[in-house]
Order: sequence, then C-alpha cells, then structure tokens
Amino acid sequence: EDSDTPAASGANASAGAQVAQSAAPGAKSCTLDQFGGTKVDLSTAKIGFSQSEKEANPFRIAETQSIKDEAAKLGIPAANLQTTNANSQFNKQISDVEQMIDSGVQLLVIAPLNSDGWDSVFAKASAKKIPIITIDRKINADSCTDYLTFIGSDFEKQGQRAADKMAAALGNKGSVAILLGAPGNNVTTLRTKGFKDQIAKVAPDIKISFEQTGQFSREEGQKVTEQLLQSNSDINGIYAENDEMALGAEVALKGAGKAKGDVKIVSIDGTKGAVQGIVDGWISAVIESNPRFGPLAFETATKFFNGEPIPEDIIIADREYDEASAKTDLGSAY
Amino acid sequence: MTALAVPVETEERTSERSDRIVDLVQRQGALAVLVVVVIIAAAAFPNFRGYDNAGTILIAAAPPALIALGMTFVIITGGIDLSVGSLYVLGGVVSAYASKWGFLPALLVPLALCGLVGVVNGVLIAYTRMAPFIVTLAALLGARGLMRALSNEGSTTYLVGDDGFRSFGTGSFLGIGYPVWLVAVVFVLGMVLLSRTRFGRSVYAVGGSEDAASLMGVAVRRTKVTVYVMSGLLAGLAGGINAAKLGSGVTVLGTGMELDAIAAVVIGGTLLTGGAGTIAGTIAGVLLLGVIQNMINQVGNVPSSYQQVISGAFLAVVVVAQTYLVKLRRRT
Amino acid sequence: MPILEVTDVSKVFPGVRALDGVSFALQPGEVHALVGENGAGKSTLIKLLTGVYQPDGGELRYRDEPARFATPMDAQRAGISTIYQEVNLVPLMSVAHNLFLGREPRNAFGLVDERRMIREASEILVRYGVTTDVRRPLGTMALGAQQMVALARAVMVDAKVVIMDEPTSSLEPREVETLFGVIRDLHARGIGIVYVSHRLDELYQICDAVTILRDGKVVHTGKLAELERIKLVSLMLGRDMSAVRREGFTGFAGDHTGAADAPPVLRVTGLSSRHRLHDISFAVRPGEVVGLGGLLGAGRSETIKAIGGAYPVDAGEIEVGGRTLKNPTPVRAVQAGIAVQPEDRKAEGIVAGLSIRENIALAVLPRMARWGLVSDRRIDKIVDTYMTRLRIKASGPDQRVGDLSGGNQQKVLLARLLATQPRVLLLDEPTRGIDVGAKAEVQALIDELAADGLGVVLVSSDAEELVEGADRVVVLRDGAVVGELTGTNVTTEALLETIAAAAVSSEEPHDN
Amino acid sequence: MTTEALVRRPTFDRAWLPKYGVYAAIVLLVLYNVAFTPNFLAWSNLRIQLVQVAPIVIVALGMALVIGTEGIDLSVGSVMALAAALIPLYLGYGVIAAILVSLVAGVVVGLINGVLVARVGLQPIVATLALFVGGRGLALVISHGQLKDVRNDDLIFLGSGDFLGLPMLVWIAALLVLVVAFVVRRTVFGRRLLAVGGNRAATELAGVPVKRVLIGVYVLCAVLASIAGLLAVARIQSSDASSVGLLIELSAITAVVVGGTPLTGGKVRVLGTVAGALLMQLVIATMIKHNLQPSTTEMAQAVIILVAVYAARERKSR
Ligand SMILES: Nc1ncnc2c1ncn2[C@@H]1O[C@H](COP(=O)(O)OP(=O)(O)OP(=O)(O)O)[C@@H](O)[C@H]1O
Ligand SMILES: Nc1ncnc2c1ncn2[C@@H]1O[C@H](COP(=O)(O)OP(=O)(O)OP(=O)(O)O)[C@@H](O)[C@H]1O
Ligand SMILES: [Mg+2]
Ligand SMILES: [Mg+2]
Repeated sequence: EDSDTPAASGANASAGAQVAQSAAPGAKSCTLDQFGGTKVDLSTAKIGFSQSEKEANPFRIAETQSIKDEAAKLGIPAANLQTTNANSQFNKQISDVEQMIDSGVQLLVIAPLNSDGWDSVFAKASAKKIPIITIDRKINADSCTDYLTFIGSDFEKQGQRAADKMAAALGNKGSVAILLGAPGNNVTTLRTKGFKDQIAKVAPDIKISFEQTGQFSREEGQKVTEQLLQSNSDINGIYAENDEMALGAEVALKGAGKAKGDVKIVSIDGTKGAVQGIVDGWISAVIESNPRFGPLAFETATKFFNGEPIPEDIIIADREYDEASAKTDLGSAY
Repeated sequence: MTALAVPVETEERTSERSDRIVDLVQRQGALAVLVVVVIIAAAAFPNFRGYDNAGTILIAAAPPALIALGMTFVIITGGIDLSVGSLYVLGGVVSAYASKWGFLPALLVPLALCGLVGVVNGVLIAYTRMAPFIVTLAALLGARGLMRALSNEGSTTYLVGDDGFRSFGTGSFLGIGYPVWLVAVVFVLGMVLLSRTRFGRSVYAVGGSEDAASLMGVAVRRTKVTVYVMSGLLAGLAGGINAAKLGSGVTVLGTGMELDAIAAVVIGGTLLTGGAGTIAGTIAGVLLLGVIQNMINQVGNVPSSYQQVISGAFLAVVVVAQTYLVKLRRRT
Repeated sequence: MPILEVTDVSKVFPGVRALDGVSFALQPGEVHALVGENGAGKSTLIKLLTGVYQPDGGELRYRDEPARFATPMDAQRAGISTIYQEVNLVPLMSVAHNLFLGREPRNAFGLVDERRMIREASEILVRYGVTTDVRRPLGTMALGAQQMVALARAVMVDAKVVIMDEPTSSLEPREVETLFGVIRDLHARGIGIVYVSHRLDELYQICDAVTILRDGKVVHTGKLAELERIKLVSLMLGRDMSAVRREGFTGFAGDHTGAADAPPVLRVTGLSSRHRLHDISFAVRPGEVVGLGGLLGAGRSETIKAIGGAYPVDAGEIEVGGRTLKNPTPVRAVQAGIAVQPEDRKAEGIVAGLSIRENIALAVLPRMARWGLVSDRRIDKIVDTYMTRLRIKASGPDQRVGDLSGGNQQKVLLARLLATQPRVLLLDEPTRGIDVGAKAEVQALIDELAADGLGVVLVSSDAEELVEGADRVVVLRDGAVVGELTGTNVTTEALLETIAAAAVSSEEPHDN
Repeated sequence: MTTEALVRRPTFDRAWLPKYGVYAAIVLLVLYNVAFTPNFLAWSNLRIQLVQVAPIVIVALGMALVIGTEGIDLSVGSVMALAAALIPLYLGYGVIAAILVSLVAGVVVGLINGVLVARVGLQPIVATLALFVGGRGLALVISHGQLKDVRNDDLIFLGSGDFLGLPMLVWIAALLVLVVAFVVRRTVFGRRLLAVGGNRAATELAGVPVKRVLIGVYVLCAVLASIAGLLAVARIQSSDASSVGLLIELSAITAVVVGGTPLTGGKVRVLGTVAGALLMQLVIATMIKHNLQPSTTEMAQAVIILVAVYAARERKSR
C-alpha cells in the first residue's frame, strides 16, 4: 500500500489520481452503448485475468497482486476471478483467454505478451460482447470494437524520460551503451526508440556506441556489460531497459574495478533493488513503470458498466527516482 | 507343464492372443490415458464440458499437432528435429509478410522456406552422418536468426494483409475452426502415408535398422531427407495457420515448442530409438498435453510455478506408465 | 559365358586392403562356393557385387555387359538377390513387412494392400517351414526362422543370381535341408548361386565350383569335386597340407579326464522361467565339458543366461561350488565364479568401440584397482597374459576390438571371461561364424581350460563339435531336459535320435 | 590374416582434423580477435572470458559424462535453478550449509533422473525432460518467484574473488576439469561408464553393475550442475530461479559435441569439452564486441557449430 507515501509525480493510491493523462477533449471514447454490451454488476460478475509472464520478477508479482488485492477489496469472491498465466508462451495466452471466454467471463483484464496477434481472441470476445481491458501493454487494434481500453504506461515516453535523465547525468556529452530487452518485444522496441529519439534531440553530442540484448535478465546484463567494458573502455553511460539488467551492470562495474559514478546507469521499472542502487550511488536514475493496475482497472470497469464514457487510452502515472528522491521514496518502490 | 504338452504352434497362438491384447493397450495407451483424463476433467469442471471449450482445445492444439506429426516421422526413423520451434516462428513471420500478395502465397511461402531448411537438415544428416540432434540444433539457431533478420530483430510484426487468409484463421465450420479441419485432413494423409505406402514402410525400416534397410534396398538417404523436409514443411504450415489465426506474424512465440512436440510423440508411444510408433498415438499425446493445460486453467488460480511442477510431474507419470506398458508387451 | 563376373577388382578400407586384384566368375546354374578365413574378403567381394561398395579398380560385368550398381537396390532390380552375412532384416517390423519391404503389393489406389500381403506372406513362408503369425515382429522369432525369412525374401523375386553369405550359421539341420532344397531348385532353374560358408561338409554337399580367397587375393578357383578337402583347408590357411593333416579338423583332443567323483562345481536344480524353461536340472564337475544339445529355440541360450543371472528365473536353485546363488544377477553370478559367453558376440559380447585392453579388463576392474583407482600396470599384466595364452592376433592391446576379425573378437571375449578366474564357463556357440583355423584354436582352448579344472558348459548347433567336445550332452527341447547322452553314447546319431524322439513324443497328447 | 589387415595406419589428414579441429578453431578465432578487436589480449578481457565460460564448462563436464553413456540430461538448467533457489533459504546457517543443501538438491535430482533411466528404463531425453519442466517450477515455488539479493561475503568471494591472481571461479572449474578427467581416465567408475556407453548389454552381461554406474553418472552430472548453479548465484550476487541456467543444456550439449564427444556414447573427451565451451564463448564474445545483432550472432553460431561438428564427425568404420 502506497496510499500515504507522497510520490515523486504526485500520484497516490486513489485510482483516478493514478491517471497521468486523461483523454484530451475530442479524443475517442467509448460507452457501454457504443460498445454494445450489457450492464454487469462487478461484485457478482465472473472476471478473467490473463497474465503473460511468470510471476518471477517484481513487476509481474506486483501487477498480479494488485489485480487480486483490488478484487478482494471490492468484495469480489475469489472464485469469480479466474487467473491464468501464459508462462511467456504467446499461443498459450491466446488459448488461456479463449478458454476464459468459453467459461463465461463477463470482463477480461489482459496483460498481453505481445501487441499483435489477438485477432482470434477479438473475434470470439466481440461475438459475446465481452469488454477487454488491456493493461501495461497496448494491443494494436480498434478500441471500442475489438477491446475497451488500454491502461498502461507510455513506453516510448519512458525511454524519452530515461534519455533526459541520462543527458543530465552526463552533462549532455559522452558515449552510451544500451542494454536492450528481449529482442522482438514491443517494450524493447519502444523504450529504445524513445531513448534514441530523445537523445538525438536533447543531447546530440551523446554517442550511442553499443547496443546488445541483455534479455531483461540480470545475468545476461552482467555478462554483456563485462564484455562491453573490455571492448568499449570509453563508455560513460549505460541505459538499461529494465532494472534487472541495470543491477547486473552494477555487479559488472564493480567487478571491473570501476568506482561509483564512473559510469552512469539509468534504467526503467522502479523496483526496490534499483532504487536501492540509486541510494547506494551506483545508479543515477530510474524511471518507473507502474504495475499497480488493479484500482484503475476496476474503477474503469465500474464506470464503463455505469454508462460513463471511457477514453481510448488511460496512461498510468509513472514516477521517477533520482539521487534527490530515492531515499525518501524507497519505501514506495515495488 | 502345459507348455510341454502343446506343440509349438499352439503355444505361439496363445501367446499371440495375449500379445495382441497387451499390444492394443500399449498402442492405445495414450488414448486410454486421454479418455480417463477427459472423464475426470468433465466430472470435475463444469466449464470443461462445453462444446466451445472443446473447440478451444482443438484450435490451440492445431499447430503443435502439425509439428508433432512431422516429428513422429522423424523420430520413427530414429532421428530428432529440434529446429521445428524456430521454423514455426519463421513460418508465421513469412506467412504474414507474404499475405499481402494473397491467400496462396501466405500459405506457400512458409512451406517453401521451411521446407528448404528441412532439405538442408536432411541432406546434412543423411549424407554427412552428423548427429540429427546437433544438425537440427544448429538449424534452430539459424532459423531463429533468419527470422530476426527478416523482422528487424523481431521488432517488426507483419500484419496479415489478406482478409481471406485471416478469416481462414479465425473462422469455423460446425463450431470447429477451419485450421482444425485442415489439420485433420493432413493427419489423415499422414496416417495413410505412414501405414499404407511403401514410403511409410521404409520410414519404419530405416528406424528399425538402418544397415538392414539399406541392404534390403531401401533408399535410406532419400527417406531421411524426406522426413526432415516433411518436418520442416509441417512446421512452416503450422506457422502459417497460426499467423492466420493471430492475424500477424508474431515474433515472440515461446521457445520450447520442439520439446513439447517430442513429449507429445513419446507420450503417444513412439520409441525415441526409432522403428516403432503411430500417428494415432501422437494425436492422443498432443491432445493430452492440451487437455492438461486446460484443466490447470480450469482450477482457476494456480500460480505459474505450480503449473510447471504439475506439468513436469504429469509428464513423468505418463511416460513411466507408457514404459511399463511396453515392458509388459516385451515380457510375453 | 558367366552371368556375373568381376575382373581384377580391389577394395581398400582405411588401412586395410580387403580385396587385391580379385577376379571371380559365376556361371548360370552353378553353385559357386566362396571360402576363406575370417577377414579373407568374402563379404567384401559380395558387397562389391551387389552395390553396397564401389570397387577401387577393375571391372564388373553382369549378363555380358559392363555394370555398375550404385546401391543394393540397383543390384536387386537387376536380378541379383542377396542374403547378407549380418542379419539383414528389421527386428521391430513384422515378418510380413520384412518379407515384402520395398515390394509391397498395392491396391488400385497405390496403397499397400495389407491383407493380401499377410496372406501371401503366410503362404510363402509355409514353404520354408515357417508357420507363424506373420504380423509378429520379426525380432521375436528364433534366429533360424529369421534366416528363413531372409532366404524367402531373396528367392521370391525373379532373380538371376542369388548370393548367400553364411546362410546356415544359425540354422538347425532340418532348416539346412530346407535351404538345400531351395538351392537345388534354383540350380535346376539355371540360376547362379554364390555360397559362402565355413562348414566344409555343406560345401561338398551342394557346390559345384569353388573360389578360395586368402588375404584379399584369389588363391584358387576351379571345380570343387576336384579339390581334396584337406587341400582346400591348406589353401585357405596358407599352410602345408601335412601340417593341416597333423592338426586335424577340430581342435578337440578327446575325452577329459575330469575327476569323476569330485563334487560338482555347478549344480542346477529345477530351473524354471515363465513359458520358456521348465524344471531344468543338471550338474557339471570340475574338468568336465557338458554339452547342451537341442534344436534352435530349445532354450539352451536361455538356460545359460538364467544361470548367469541375465534371464529372469521363477524357480530353481543354482549352486556353485556347493554354495547357493541367491537372486542371481550378472554381478552376483560373476562374483560366484560363473562366466557367460553370450551367443550374440556383437550385441552382447564385445564393446566394439573400446580397446582390447579395456574389453579384457572390463569384468575385473575392481580387482585391478585400489580405492577405485585402476592400476594400468596390473591390467597390462593380465592383458598380456591372456593375449599370449589365447594367441590373440592384433597390433597391440590398444587396438579397437571392433576392428578385429571374428575369431580374434571371440578370443578377446574368452579372455575377459577367464580374467574373472571363473569356476564355471558357460559358452554359447563359441565357434559360430569363425573360420576353421580360429575354430580349432578355440576348441583346443576349451580342452585346455577343462584340463585346468574348470567346469564347462558348451552350447553348439554344430552336432559334430558338440559330440567331439563334450563328455556328456544334456538334450533340451522346448525349455525342458528330454535326455542325456553319456560315455560312448555321445555320438551324432544318438544326439539326433534323442532330439527326434523328443519331438515325436511331445507332439503326442501329454498329461501330467 | 596379414598384419596389414590388422594394423590400421591412420593417415595424417584423417586423424588430425577430428581430434584437433576445435583447438584449431579456437586459435583462428583468437587470431582474428587479436587483429580486429581492440583490447582483446588484455588480461582483464581474457579473465572475463574465463569467468563467463566457467559455469558452462562445469555443466558441460557432467553432460559429457552422461553423453558418454549414450544419454543426455536436459534437466541441468533446472538443477541450477533449484540450487540457486535453495541458497538464500539456508544462507542464514552459513555458507557451508547453503552449499551443502544445494548440492543435496543436485544429488536428489540426479537420483531421480538416474533411477528413471537405469531402473525404469526411460529414454534419457524424456526422463530428464520431466525435471526440465518441473524442476524450474519447483525452484520458483521454493523462492516464491522472487529474486533475492545475496549479500554474504564468503559466497560472493567464490563468485568474484581472486586467488593467486586467478578468479576463484576459474580455479574451481579447473579443479573440476581435473577431477572429471581423472575419474574418466583412472577410476573403475570411469572405465565402466565408457563401457556402458559402448555396449550396455555386453557390459551388463560382463557382470558390471550397470544400473549403479548409470545412476552415479546422472548424480554426478546433477551435482556438477548444482555447483554451477551456486557459483552463478555467487557471481551475479542474487538468486533468480527464473533465469539461472536458462537454456544452458543446449550450450552444454553443444560444447560437448563440438569438443568431439560423439552423442552415440562410449567416448568422453574432457579437454575437448572445455575447448568446445571456450570456442562457443569466444564466438559469442566476438559477436558482442563487434556489436552485431542477435540475428547475425545466431546465424553465425549455427554455421560454426555445423562446421566444427562436421570436421569432428565420426567416420563410418564398419
Ligand atoms: N567397412 C569396413 N571398414 C574397414 N575395414 C573393413 C570393412 N569391412 C571389412 N573390412 C576389413 O576387410 C577385411 C575383409 O573383411 P570381410 O568382411 O570381407 O571378410 P570375410 O571374408 O567376409 O570374413 P568372415 O568369414 O569373418 O565373414 C577384414 O580385414 C575386415 O576387417
Ligand atoms: N516360442 C518362442 N517364442 C518367442 N521367442 C522364441 C521362441 N522360441 C525361441 N525364441 C527366441 O528365439 C531365440 C533363439 O532361441 P533360444 O535361444 O532358446 O535357442 P537356443 O536353443 O539357444 O538355440 P541357439 O543358441 O542355437 O540359437 C531366442 O532369442 C528366443 O527368445
Ligand atoms: Mg563375411
Ligand atoms: Mg541360443
């Protein structure tokens, strides 16, 4: 519970206040009528939640927990909330969701493994008029027909914010290495694009001299950094596309005899370990990717079934942690 | 001492009858387990019984079934094909890409490309005597690299451009998706090919004893190349129909597809040492894995790590049971 | 005008010149014997004739035209049918599928007509004395029956030439007769036959011409009837006729003195195993060679394996040197002093990929080691001892056993058994597939071992060998003892009579 | 029988390539890097390569033994995960306790694999597939799916400390290489293992306790994997059951096969295995250092595996 911790960006647990960016006037929105569904009482409804990856990293743990906690808070019986986990197998996620549709769920919350490839699910769900809320990752499709709305972070924006932090840490010049996420992953693509574009804009003197995948894992992040420190000894900054790789990089830097701050690390996610890294002086800044979708998802669903218009995208507020805020905000990191 | 009393022929006949019964159980072992599991699931989970749920299980099983079909041929020849998972993803990507030219290219381009990789596998295995395990392991890496090269390191997802192809993937007939019908047809062809043609017999012969098969005039190398080509083609086809279903050439399909296929084939009673196996068993094996997955989901709230423990334990139980059935058969 | 002919062919394997300028001609309607020691090049020549290997030089002519067979399939299509030496069928496939592999009858749709195939297979096999369910996997049949299937397969096509590489090594006398009937029939139809065998009797019974190979070269070719038996052997071995005459044909010297009243070193009582063995009892005294006689499938191999702990036993007792062997496993059997030489040398005997040294030491490693660490010095000592004692011909103890000739492989196997210092030696077909020279050596060795006080159990399908080598013969049929020959009664005739009598009596209704 | 027929005179070109091909490939790759990769010969760089390859070498040693018996062990990655998951739980009782517990986990998994293969008679690939799937799940269950930081100095010393100028990891790996080489060459167990791989039926009939040998081999392999798992934890200073040892079975098998050990059993090349692992490590390092994309890296790996195995393949000798 982070309700009484003042967060950097001013977000607090009240769901509405989590929203960073509501629909601009005139943007597309969706009502129950437009969608064509029927009103459902959430407290008695059958709800399906499809998680994409194993609950084996802080982000996924917090995400699943947040959904479950909020459901419990709303008095939804545990038996009515069906959860599945695709273990990173995309086809399994598709059939998990299809199976939940078959079993009669009335609302679907999906954390998609991939942004494309949902055609068969949409065909099935729209036939039964089941609203789908996708969280954390957007699906490339038509809102209000294929799915209801997307609640999540703007990954490209995260990349841009990380670039700003990196530029500031390096004083707008230097040589930066990127530890990419898993290849082919939309998150990887967007965080890379946002970062590179923004660097080109705000600090053209920063050279991106190295990009290799660390597979979002600590071990790979460490290995790649070790190699990179040998061949690119002039590196000043490392942009890690998630905290795990940043922590791996930290171990590699220590192993190579570097001192704190020799190489600036900026990463994305906002896990406790990484924020602790800032406190310890190894990491310069962390952009949060907020996993606490539960309150917002259920509030959105309630509004929707009450007939209120729902915006196409609901962007959740991501905090950021830097040397100034890390110590005080450590408690609110997940 | 009845055995002494009866002439040899009679003894053979009695042992033959019990042989056949055990044989039946052994051959239908996976099917028997499948039936038992389905009955349990239907009793325990009301949602399992639905017609829709059956359709969902089948459509999800369609691509793995195709891959397992190819794998069955390969394993009966005593080989193994680890490249199918990568070929499946590669097939999906090129299928989605080619769909902008229409339905047929969307289906044929993955076949051509993955078939080609199969040719390379087959030729290397048949003509250089390198171990299938290692050749196809290299192909696994190579095909994945190729897929990444074609999709801008996996970041570009091609969308299926052809509406016909897309509706082939998502549409259904009698509540059963079109891909399932296609897979059913392919399986019937596969069964006929394996059990009723000279090629099929040579597949068994090569796996049973390569040297003997060669001395008996079987074209061993051609047979081997053919099964790897088939395996590649079927993996490509699986990728294609999956792309049609998903409406895009997804690049992040999970790894490990090859191991699932091997598991399904082995559960179906095919010997990894080659020379014996049936396609009916493979169907049962594929469905069994799908049903188990479905059951775990039906429970509702199993954490992901427990799911893996259950799958692993289940795999062990089925394979051990299968082995005891085979032993039973050998003892008579 | 020869139907099949090679002139001046050679074949070199890495390090071995298997054939060296060999010429060979087969006339139509002729049964041509091809003889020579192990490793002389007989099988290699056959493989050259049938497209398994390509010759390194020379010419192949078939039906008066230069020919080249790229694969065995080509040769088969051209009308050359072959029974290769190593079993060349697929054990896991059914009998019918083996018989028809590659030429299955097909129906109107081009699909294999299973029903017709099964019917025809049964019909064909009956003519070869095989009455079995042809849907059974071939591997469950006795070796002899498998050999008959191979024969049927080779002959059932319209062949011009039939080649048989040691077809009788696992046939029983009755089956050999069937085979000879088939050969005579082919002969009458003008078909050329190449016949390879180490059993000289058979050659003189059935062959017209002979070609003798030694070290990859032809040392003689001509009419067989004009070649004296002793001369043939001397040509094969490359030794003086007088030397061969002096040594005789079998290596057995005669009776073993064996302490007639010493307590038995091995006593088997009431050995039974589900369906296969029924109440088998016999005893072996030190220094005695006890033969196990019977037809193929009589259960001799199973008996031996059961004693060696490698075949499940339901009832019965095995005593070695007065001590009961409880829950026999191969490990316990070896510890108790039992050494088993299995029938199938390749599959169950040698470890082909390992050296002679490793093979000989395999069973005695713990004795060659201290705290689990092996002492190469000790191993070398025993390896040396046995290589000398058994006259193993090899380039050295480090040679791969798979590269040795059959006879020498057999001796390595025996060396491994002897290294365990056994009290009882169980030998299953110790001379199968090895040439006359090596055979005599192995036989002499058995004599020697018995003289040293070992109890020996000898299984052989060669009645002559059994009778000459054994002091007593226990006759089995269908997994039960049906008679025993002792003293002067140990003759080929008596052996065959006992077997035949048992066969007759067991076909009569039996009540007990 | 001539001596010519008995003595196989191996010609130079025939014997050379299969035996020393891996080493030649390593030399070539090193030469390439010396020429084109900055800072390659620096000690710090070589050190990194050795440190990174150490866990793979350790796992590959066990894999080589299993492959020597004509088996295969897919569960090694899961064993690493299990070991990793157990360490933080027992670190409270001291490093020794934690290490012992993780080794015990290896023994247990090895026993299960061994019994399934030797006694039940399962095919090794399927027997170990069960634990491949279930083992990691179990590790996640044990660790509640949570990554745990490890801050025990003794353990961290194992992972990143130095002894006599060489990293501990390298010492440990080198020691294990020696032990395994010694086991294969000089012990009864090692000789029996090769015989089992060469011809199991014959070895059994010869009175060798084949099942015990097989179980021993799988236990040894799993124990080596658990050592690799605990070293991985020590090195990355955290325990993450979801990623430790992921896909290492394929790297290990590749190292073994590229190193010239045939998958058909009966032969184990310990030094070749080390060289195989080193070759694959150098390939990956070269790709990373030249900032190549994953697609290129994977395709290049495929080609190198094929070339190496083609060169080292067993000539048909029958
Ligand atoms: N594929 C092979 N590779 C290497 N050497 C071989 C091969 N086949 C046969 N040889 C060698 O060639 C020689 C001739 O062997 P071949 O099998 O023709 O003998 P054989 O006369 O048939 O003997 P046997 O009576 O034992 O069957 C032997 O020295 C043998 O070791
Ligand atoms: N009636 C039968 N049913 C099944 N298998 C049989 C039968 N008869 C024989 N066999 C198999 O055939 C093979 C040969 O039989 P067996 O070993 O009993 O014969 P044997 O008396 O030892 O003859 P030999 O040693 O000369 O081959 C064995 O593997 C045995 O299992
Ligand atoms: Mg021969
Ligand atoms: Mg026998």
